[in-house]
Amino acid sequence: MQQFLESFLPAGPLVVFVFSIIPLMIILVYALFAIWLERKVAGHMQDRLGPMRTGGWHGWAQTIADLVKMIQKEDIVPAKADRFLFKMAPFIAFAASYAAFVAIPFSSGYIGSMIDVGVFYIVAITSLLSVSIIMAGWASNNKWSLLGAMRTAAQTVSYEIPTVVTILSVIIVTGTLNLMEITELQSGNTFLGFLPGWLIFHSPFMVIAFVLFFIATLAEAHRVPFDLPESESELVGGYQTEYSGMRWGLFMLTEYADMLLLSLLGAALFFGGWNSPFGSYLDGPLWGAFWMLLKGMILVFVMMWLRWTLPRLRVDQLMNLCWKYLIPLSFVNLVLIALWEMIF
Amino acid sequence: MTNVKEKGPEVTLTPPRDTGKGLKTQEMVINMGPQHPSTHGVLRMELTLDGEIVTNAIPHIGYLHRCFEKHSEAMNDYAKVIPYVDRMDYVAAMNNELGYAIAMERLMDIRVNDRVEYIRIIMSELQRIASHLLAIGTFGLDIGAFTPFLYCFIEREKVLDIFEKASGARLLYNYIWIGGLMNDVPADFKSDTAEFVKSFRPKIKELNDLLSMNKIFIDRTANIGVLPEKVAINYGVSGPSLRGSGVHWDLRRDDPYSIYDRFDFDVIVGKGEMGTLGDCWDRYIVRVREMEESLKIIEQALDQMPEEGDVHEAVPKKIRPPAGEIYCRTETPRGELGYYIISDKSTSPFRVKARAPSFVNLSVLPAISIGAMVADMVAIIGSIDIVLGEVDR
Amino acid sequence: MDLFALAFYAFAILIVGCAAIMVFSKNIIHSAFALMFTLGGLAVFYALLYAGFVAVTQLLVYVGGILVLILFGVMLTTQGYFDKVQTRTVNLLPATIFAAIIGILLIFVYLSTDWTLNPLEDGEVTLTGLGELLLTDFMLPFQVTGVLLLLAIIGAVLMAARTRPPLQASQPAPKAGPESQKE
Amino acid sequence: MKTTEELHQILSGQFGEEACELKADEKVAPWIIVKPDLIRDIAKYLRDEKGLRFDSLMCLSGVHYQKENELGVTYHLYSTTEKHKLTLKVIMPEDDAHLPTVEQIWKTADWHEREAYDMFGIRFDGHPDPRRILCPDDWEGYPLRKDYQVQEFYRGMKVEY
Repeated sequence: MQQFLESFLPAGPLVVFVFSIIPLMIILVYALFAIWLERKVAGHMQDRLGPMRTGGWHGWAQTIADLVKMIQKEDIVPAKADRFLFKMAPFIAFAASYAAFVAIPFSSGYIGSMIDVGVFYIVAITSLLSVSIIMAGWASNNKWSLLGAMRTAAQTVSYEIPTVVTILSVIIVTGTLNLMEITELQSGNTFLGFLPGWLIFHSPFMVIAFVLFFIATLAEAHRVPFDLPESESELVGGYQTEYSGMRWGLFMLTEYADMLLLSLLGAALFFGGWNSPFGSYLDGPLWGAFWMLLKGMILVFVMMWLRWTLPRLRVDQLMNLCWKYLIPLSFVNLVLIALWEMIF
Repeated sequence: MTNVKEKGPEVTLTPPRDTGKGLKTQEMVINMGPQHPSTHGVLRMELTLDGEIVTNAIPHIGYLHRCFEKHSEAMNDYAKVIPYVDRMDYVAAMNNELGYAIAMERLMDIRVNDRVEYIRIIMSELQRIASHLLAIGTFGLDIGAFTPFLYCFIEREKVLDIFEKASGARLLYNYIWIGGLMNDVPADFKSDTAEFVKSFRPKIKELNDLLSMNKIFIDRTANIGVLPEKVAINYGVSGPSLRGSGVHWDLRRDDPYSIYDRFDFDVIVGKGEMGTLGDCWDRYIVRVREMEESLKIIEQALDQMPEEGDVHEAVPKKIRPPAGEIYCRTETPRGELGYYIISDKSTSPFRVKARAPSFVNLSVLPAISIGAMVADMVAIIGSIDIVLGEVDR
Repeated sequence: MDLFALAFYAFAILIVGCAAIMVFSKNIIHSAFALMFTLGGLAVFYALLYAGFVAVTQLLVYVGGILVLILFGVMLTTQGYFDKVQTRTVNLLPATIFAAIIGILLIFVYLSTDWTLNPLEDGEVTLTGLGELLLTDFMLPFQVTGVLLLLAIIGAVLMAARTRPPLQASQPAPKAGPESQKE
Repeated sequence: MKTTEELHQILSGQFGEEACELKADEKVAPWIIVKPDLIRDIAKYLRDEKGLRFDSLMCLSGVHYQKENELGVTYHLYSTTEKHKLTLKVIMPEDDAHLPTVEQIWKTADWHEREAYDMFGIRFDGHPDPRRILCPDDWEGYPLRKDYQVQEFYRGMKVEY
């Protein structure tokens, strides 16, 4: 793809620029789609229709209309807020989320950067998100926001551990941190004769690892049942309480981008990334992008499904779940996977 | 009380608390409400927090106060009080009307015919279901489960449709009059109600599967906000909140009014199945199971209801009760609704006092919420099921 | 000027600027957030030097871990949650002397270093070598560090764990809070 | 089960004839009028005495008898174990309306007494938190008194719309 771009663009910064905004385009289009999808999913799960009018067919333009409304809204900053930090926080949040996409292999022909520590990088850069949320919560000068920020910090720091440990189990099997290489390793045509060579089919412990990973990423993305930082019924909106208009919109965008990021990460780690589920059939860079995004969207859908089904945990239960169950389990699972690797 | 001056969140600093081990902590005072999604209206809780743990909770009420009692005295007609009564517990207006009508009928010694009685019972039991559905749905919402809320509302809509056909209104009906009803039920009332009863039973099971037996939901509500039996009685707590503490007490059975003695139903009490007796889950499940009992009553009433009867038969032309006073209590979905009415032989009441169940139930909140977390506060308020229209009257 | 140089100078300005804000800001929270940018910028420098692993570690440990800790510390220990958290200059004389010594040292190092630039080697995977070294030659220090950190965690938990004074449910109705007394 | 007449006999035996007065001639239900100073002792006795056990205060209402220039408090009691009801009344002069609180006996009285204070200006001695409950703390007057006049301005806002 780089060659393709370079064939009609002068090499140098412009190519880099075009290259680097591809994920942004994907995120923005996806966010519009995902917010609409979330409403439709919620609607149909709740025995109603969701948006139906804006734009005609199933209210497809509802998010766009909301976006236009949000841009027009007054940008309110609380009188006693720390104006500078308050205004900056949403941008840092989005920047952190966006920067992480650089290591995601969208297809066999496109990855933002072939850094050899890809997975590790994603984990590190998303930790910026918690800093930005603390910033938002503190700068809002609102006690509910501050409580939300505290919760976020505790939650993100804790749930990073099981995430990293489950990712480690993938790394033990593949022996690399580069997501592109991890994905390529899963392109072996079949496993057991009929299953694709995805890592989730590698051993039973990989299934457990995926489940643990998924739970931990739910918490990292602040989705129900772990959406304590926002928890609109307790903390009003947590760190988002004082935000309105496009700044709030950026937080929303970050949340959805985060969902996609972690889903794509899950897809790349466990479900073969851009590999076709039918061996070499329907394979290739463009089909790869399709498969990758499809797998990501399926995981995003599961997250939505959970959101509209489950209640929310309490903050101490959240910590219990992490420290008493997820972390020990993921370590044990890691050891078992290592043993499996040694034996087979 | 409220600070009208425009300024940021008030900073209330309490002196650092010495925990005895050298670490000093400071408590934070936070206002939960009057604008807060989980206070079910305009309740303001002044919470003192140690981290996320509530060390003190003071409810401040009155944001919705419109002094219905003063209005009643100024109405110059006992019948004109009924719309005001509707607006107390606005999600269970039928029960409020029923209580007031019965109190006035006892004061004036009016007897109504059987058809009126049966329609009243069916209406108030349907209203109880609608009200419990709202309570359950919003309780789920407080815990973070959004979908059960809408499931409950779908069912509630069906009840409101029945009410709309009969009275023309969906929320505040002015349907039960002193000595009768506003008008007779429409011809398809019986079939509509029977159909609702039939379709609703499976929905309760669905609700139980989705919410009541959900592991996270149980974790969030069991052992939270435990209200012991003795405390509950001493505070005068009533209704499902009292029965959740294991007290076999239901005015429909223990102090029967109207024709409740003709029906066969169980009084549901909490058993402490998921945790301590009298916790939030017990209060919640009492409501769920009570809906089934209400269905039983409705079914029996539909069977026994006489086809003939003039609903205006006993409605007095001019309401002028003899001098005297009465305290009459009925069981609304929230508990014991008492009317203390003093008549001085004129056409307007000398004094109408409503002993609102939510008002009394809410007063127990500080006693059971200390030591809980902020998220538990939401659960406790939700499980007490208050309607601020009734708390503030 | 190629892209690398551009990035280098942009981030150099960011780092120095944020470091200055960190030192001179009166608001300690601003200082903490400025520190975040300084640390993050350093991570970019590492990345520009093809030290990907170090860069990411810098981000994860300093920005994601230590900075959050600092923020927590500052926010939770100051008097009141929303008072402007001010810093003031104390110990002027010792600080000046100390800074002067460090400054002289740095200038000395700068002047005495033989500044020969090695060309960057692109694309070399450092990770495998790093891992192997940690598990062979540096096994003992690596493990000792781990044990030390574990001890530190346990110690911190012990210090932080405190028994709360028992809060009893169903105690008599609480008195009016400070806010209502004020009215 | 005890009727009001029987209860009156018990009470007058315990506290003396002059402490309580039976009113049985009015319509619907009879009641007992008790002396304001004694209400707390009587309430405690009614709650704790074997065979009485009025463990539940159903309702506590203030009443303004304008013609007599008197303020009253009505207690509706109920016993969940003995299943009997009792109505107690306390009558006080309008200009000096205060009586002991029963908050420590029935917690129900806590908010109800605050409400009676808020609406009628009846003071309950010994109440732990004697604030207004429904009206703002700096509201003027007692709304449910028959001669109540709404204040014109409240904190610069016009009250009458």
